Amino acid sequence: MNAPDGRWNQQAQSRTRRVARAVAALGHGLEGKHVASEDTTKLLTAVLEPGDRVCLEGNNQKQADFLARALTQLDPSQVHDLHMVQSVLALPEHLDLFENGIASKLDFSFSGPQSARLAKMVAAGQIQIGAIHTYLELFARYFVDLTPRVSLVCAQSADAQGNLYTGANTEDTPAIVEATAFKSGIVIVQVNEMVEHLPRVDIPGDWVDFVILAPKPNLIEPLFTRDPAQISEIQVLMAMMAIKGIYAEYGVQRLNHGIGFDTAAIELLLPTYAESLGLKGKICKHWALNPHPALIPAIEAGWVESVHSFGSELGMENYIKQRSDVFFTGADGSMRSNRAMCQAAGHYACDMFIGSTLQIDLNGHSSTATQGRIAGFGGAPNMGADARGRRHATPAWLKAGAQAREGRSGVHAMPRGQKLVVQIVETFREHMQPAFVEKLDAWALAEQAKMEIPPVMIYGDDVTHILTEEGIANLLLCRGDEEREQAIRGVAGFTPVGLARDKRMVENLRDRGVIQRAEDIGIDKRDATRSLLAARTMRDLVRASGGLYNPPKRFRNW
Amino acid sequence: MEKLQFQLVGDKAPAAFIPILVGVVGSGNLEVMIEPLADSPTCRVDVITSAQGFAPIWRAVMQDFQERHGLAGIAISINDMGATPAVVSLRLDQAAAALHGLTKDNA
Amino acid sequence: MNWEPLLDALFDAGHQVNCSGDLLTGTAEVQGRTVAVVGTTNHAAIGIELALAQAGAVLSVVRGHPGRPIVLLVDTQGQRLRHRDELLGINRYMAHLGCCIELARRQHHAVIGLVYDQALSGGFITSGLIADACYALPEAEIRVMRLPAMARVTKIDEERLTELSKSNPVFAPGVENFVAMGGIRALWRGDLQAQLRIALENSPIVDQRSLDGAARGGRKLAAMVVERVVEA
Amino acid sequence: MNRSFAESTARERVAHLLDAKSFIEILGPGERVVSPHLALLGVPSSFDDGVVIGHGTLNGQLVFIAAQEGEFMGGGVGEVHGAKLVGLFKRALRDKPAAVIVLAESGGVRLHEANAGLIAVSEVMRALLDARAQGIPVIMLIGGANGCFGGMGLIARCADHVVMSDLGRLAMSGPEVIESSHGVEEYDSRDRALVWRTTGGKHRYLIGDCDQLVEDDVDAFRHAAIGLLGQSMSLSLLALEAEHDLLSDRLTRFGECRDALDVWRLLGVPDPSIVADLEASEMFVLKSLASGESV
Repeated sequence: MNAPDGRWNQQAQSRTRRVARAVAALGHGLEGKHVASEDTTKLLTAVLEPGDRVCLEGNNQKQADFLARALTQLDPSQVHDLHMVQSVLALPEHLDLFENGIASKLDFSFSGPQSARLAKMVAAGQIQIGAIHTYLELFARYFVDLTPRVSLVCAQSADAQGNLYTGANTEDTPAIVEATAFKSGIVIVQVNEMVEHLPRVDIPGDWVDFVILAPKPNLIEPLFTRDPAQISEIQVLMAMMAIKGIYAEYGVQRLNHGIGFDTAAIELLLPTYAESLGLKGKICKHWALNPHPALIPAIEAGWVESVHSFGSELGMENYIKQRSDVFFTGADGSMRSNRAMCQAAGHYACDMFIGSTLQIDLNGHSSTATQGRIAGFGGAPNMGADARGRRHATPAWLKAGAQAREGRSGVHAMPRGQKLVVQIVETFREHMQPAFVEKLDAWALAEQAKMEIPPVMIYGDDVTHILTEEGIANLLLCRGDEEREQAIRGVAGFTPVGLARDKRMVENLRDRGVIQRAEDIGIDKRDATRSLLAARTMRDLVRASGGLYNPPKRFRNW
Repeated sequence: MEKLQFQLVGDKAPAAFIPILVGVVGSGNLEVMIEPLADSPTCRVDVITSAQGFAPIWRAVMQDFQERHGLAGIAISINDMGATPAVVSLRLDQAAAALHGLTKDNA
Repeated sequence: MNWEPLLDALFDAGHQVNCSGDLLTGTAEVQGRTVAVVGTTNHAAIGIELALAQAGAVLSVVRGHPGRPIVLLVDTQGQRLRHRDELLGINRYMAHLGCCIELARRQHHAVIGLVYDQALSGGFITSGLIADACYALPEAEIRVMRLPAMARVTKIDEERLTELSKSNPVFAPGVENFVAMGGIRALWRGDLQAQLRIALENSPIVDQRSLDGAARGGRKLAAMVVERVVEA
Repeated sequence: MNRSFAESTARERVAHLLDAKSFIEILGPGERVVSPHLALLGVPSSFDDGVVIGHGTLNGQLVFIAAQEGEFMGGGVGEVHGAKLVGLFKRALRDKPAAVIVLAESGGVRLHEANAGLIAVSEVMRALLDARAQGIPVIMLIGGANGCFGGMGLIARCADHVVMSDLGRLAMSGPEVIESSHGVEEYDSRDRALVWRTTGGKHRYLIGDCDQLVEDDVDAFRHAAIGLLGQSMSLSLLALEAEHDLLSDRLTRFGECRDALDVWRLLGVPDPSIVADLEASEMFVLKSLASGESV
């Protein structure tokens, strides 16, 4: 040792001690890196220390569910005050940890199904939240000041050396393991199978310390499957307006779509409506997108050149394998997704993001935060934000930038592009909840949960267009807050916000093309029927894929 | 459930016609029936809706419809199961189109 | 009421009815005339086997004893709620039972239904309700769904349902409601034997229930709508 | 693109199933013969109470037709709805059409008027059988998204002919009801593949509960119905004894089966696992392989 007092390698020494404790505790139960599943608690107790920063792989889709359950079984008198860092809180176990006194602090990105319980536990003082991040932000902090001491991850298969195959849903695993393994941390993985030869190596074995064969395959959610049968005529209309009024207008070639029926409708109109407008080859060639089943007809019709994905989608495995020109796949043929890389791609290399939201205020700030829930936003803020570090030019980016700068002087006179950030919403959601509000619920939630800033998903100054069934508001063309407000009111329909519009000013904005109605861009609303969809059912998607897409059973109504 | 009625002035009275029905009373949907209302200078609208407290929005939606179509001598009857204004407007336009014999075939 | 005392009260001249599992079959004497008895007991769940057995009993009466009246004794919790029954087509088995009873009627067998204990939803349709006329004991229970469950499914307050059920027989459980709507021709009180005799003698060939419902004020529209459709 | 039967409304189905512009509605929406009970419960009614009835021509022949609207109260049968169906069958006795065609889409009895609905279902059944007794064929077409369940499932199997699409379902109790009664192990209602292979058109076709399987296309249903016009099946003792034997035999052969795949295998289908993804037109071959119960 070069430093006799251990001053410069305490982490490495700690790591050595922890591994030694594990070896002692497991005895013959440890074969190489392989730990029997029934020894999981023993292993975790041996390697964890109170106050450790722990990353429990909880992703958007796949979950290290066996390790999550095992972690909740530990004795809180031995293991307590863990600081959990993980992108998604999806399982009840993720919160049980805090209830059981095993963990106390949390840094995360998204809590979807657990958002209501999380809010209650925060209010009761059971959880101390560090911050709610975007995905990219949280991954970045893994490499700065939130580096895990111990990571509990999941993979499809492992070999005897601990090499891992993460399968199509690689998701967060590389980012987590890299941060942990290269900062003297310990990586423990649950796998669905032990094999002699992996199809490919996604994580090298010498980054992995312990491998556990889980009794059941890890949980995985088909989050991105939208049944075309549920797409409404209104959504078809809005998709037509998006394609003709925005995609064609800017020549958008590289883009990301949020999850939802609105965007699924757009994907399903590409080979039909967009084709009839002669747009093939002119829009939508390159995507940062999960393998949405709704994109199959467009891919089959030759619209799509490339798709890089955050994660995979259940049932799409064979289809992806057979379309390796489009998707990123390994030599073995299966998809390699990577959430961190795709988030970066979506942020820097895409010209447009389009997605839905729950509330938009008069400045165009939008949020899906509602009172009584602490949900976070996952990746949407990375996708739905202008990449101010961007320097490469494309026609769509330049045109948006030029519109924003036209007639402006001083610092705004410098030629520069801008990302198109489109919010697509119906003016009323179900149960007549207005999508346009004077004040976002996010303010009340911030106060309730004592947050430093209101949880805004997409900031108004990043939003370039708001598209509703009433029309498209192009905020790039607005000059001044008042115009911006009236442009938003002018597409807010019969919501109180919309009814309070200044009619004369809205008509002025319409004359200037700041607001465009369907008829202004040559769309007859009566043409907006479901028959325009390239697939109207899940079955149609299977047919379009030539039988390669195999939807999960809950989507099979035939 | 709430019952609403509006009388909207218009000047375009259609020739005699048999009642027109579009839409169905399903969740988030509605049915709209248009019938002749002999010698009336107005468009009378009767709404039965499962939702409560949206009278001002219904009024605005109907006024907007009437601004576009200016109908007289007709009665519009609506049974609604919580349709959004977007869907209501769409059904009204579909019914009006059928009235004008302009129905597009929704293949 | 248990099926044994019931049979004693209905047929004091004697009966030869067997109970096998939940199925009742056999014969009895009414004023010197033999009638066939087919029914269920133990609040039977009508599964495919039971529906088929009832149908078989009805068919053998039609085949072997032309004109012999049939008394259907009803005590059922409804159709059996099992995946296997659905897989094998329970609706077809139950419909078959209904068709066999219809055949009997067409072949001039009087068919009388009697709800002596419980008649719930689907199980009742192709048994008692398809008879020429169906009767019930006052203590019997007929229902599609209890109000708390109905409140959950329809998302209407249970209190509201309870309140409305006092003046409207259309949805709440109860034999009286079914009488008011014409589904049950009458309740049998007192001398069951005499009432069975009268019922057999006056068994209607034509479905009179909507007329009964209108006359009794419990189902005011059905008969009128039928009439309007026919005459339109 | 075809005209999806499942996606069409009841009115659209009728309009496109019959010869163009031949449909004449009875008690149309303008007559406002609506449920008197729904308003009391605070629920909007529908001007046709969820069923369109009338007459028209099919391939030039007079037919009576009824179509249930599955979106309105799940196609549930209430007092007026049921009476319209009864009236149609009674009127058929007088006018002797070439068929009464029922486009069934219903969860069964409408709970909001449960007692009236239950009685009405049995009245419809009797009226239907009266029409059949007069030699008027009754044809059931089942292809709506809500399926044909409960009392309507019983009524459907009282008809002469049943035609289904593979999106259609025909059964008694809904999977949710069975699941809530006996647990998810008994019947997982969220497993749609399971639900469809238990109740869907393909299973009903292979096992013999529907005579024809068609694509989800109004025109396909139209052609199937045309082929069945004037074909009345007698309801004699002989016919019912044959039905009885068939159902007894089914119980013996398939009584131990736990899944439709087991049934199909026993029926002689070589690879049951691929059946779900076959098109309706490809099912005919399998059906002919399925020995035993062919109708």
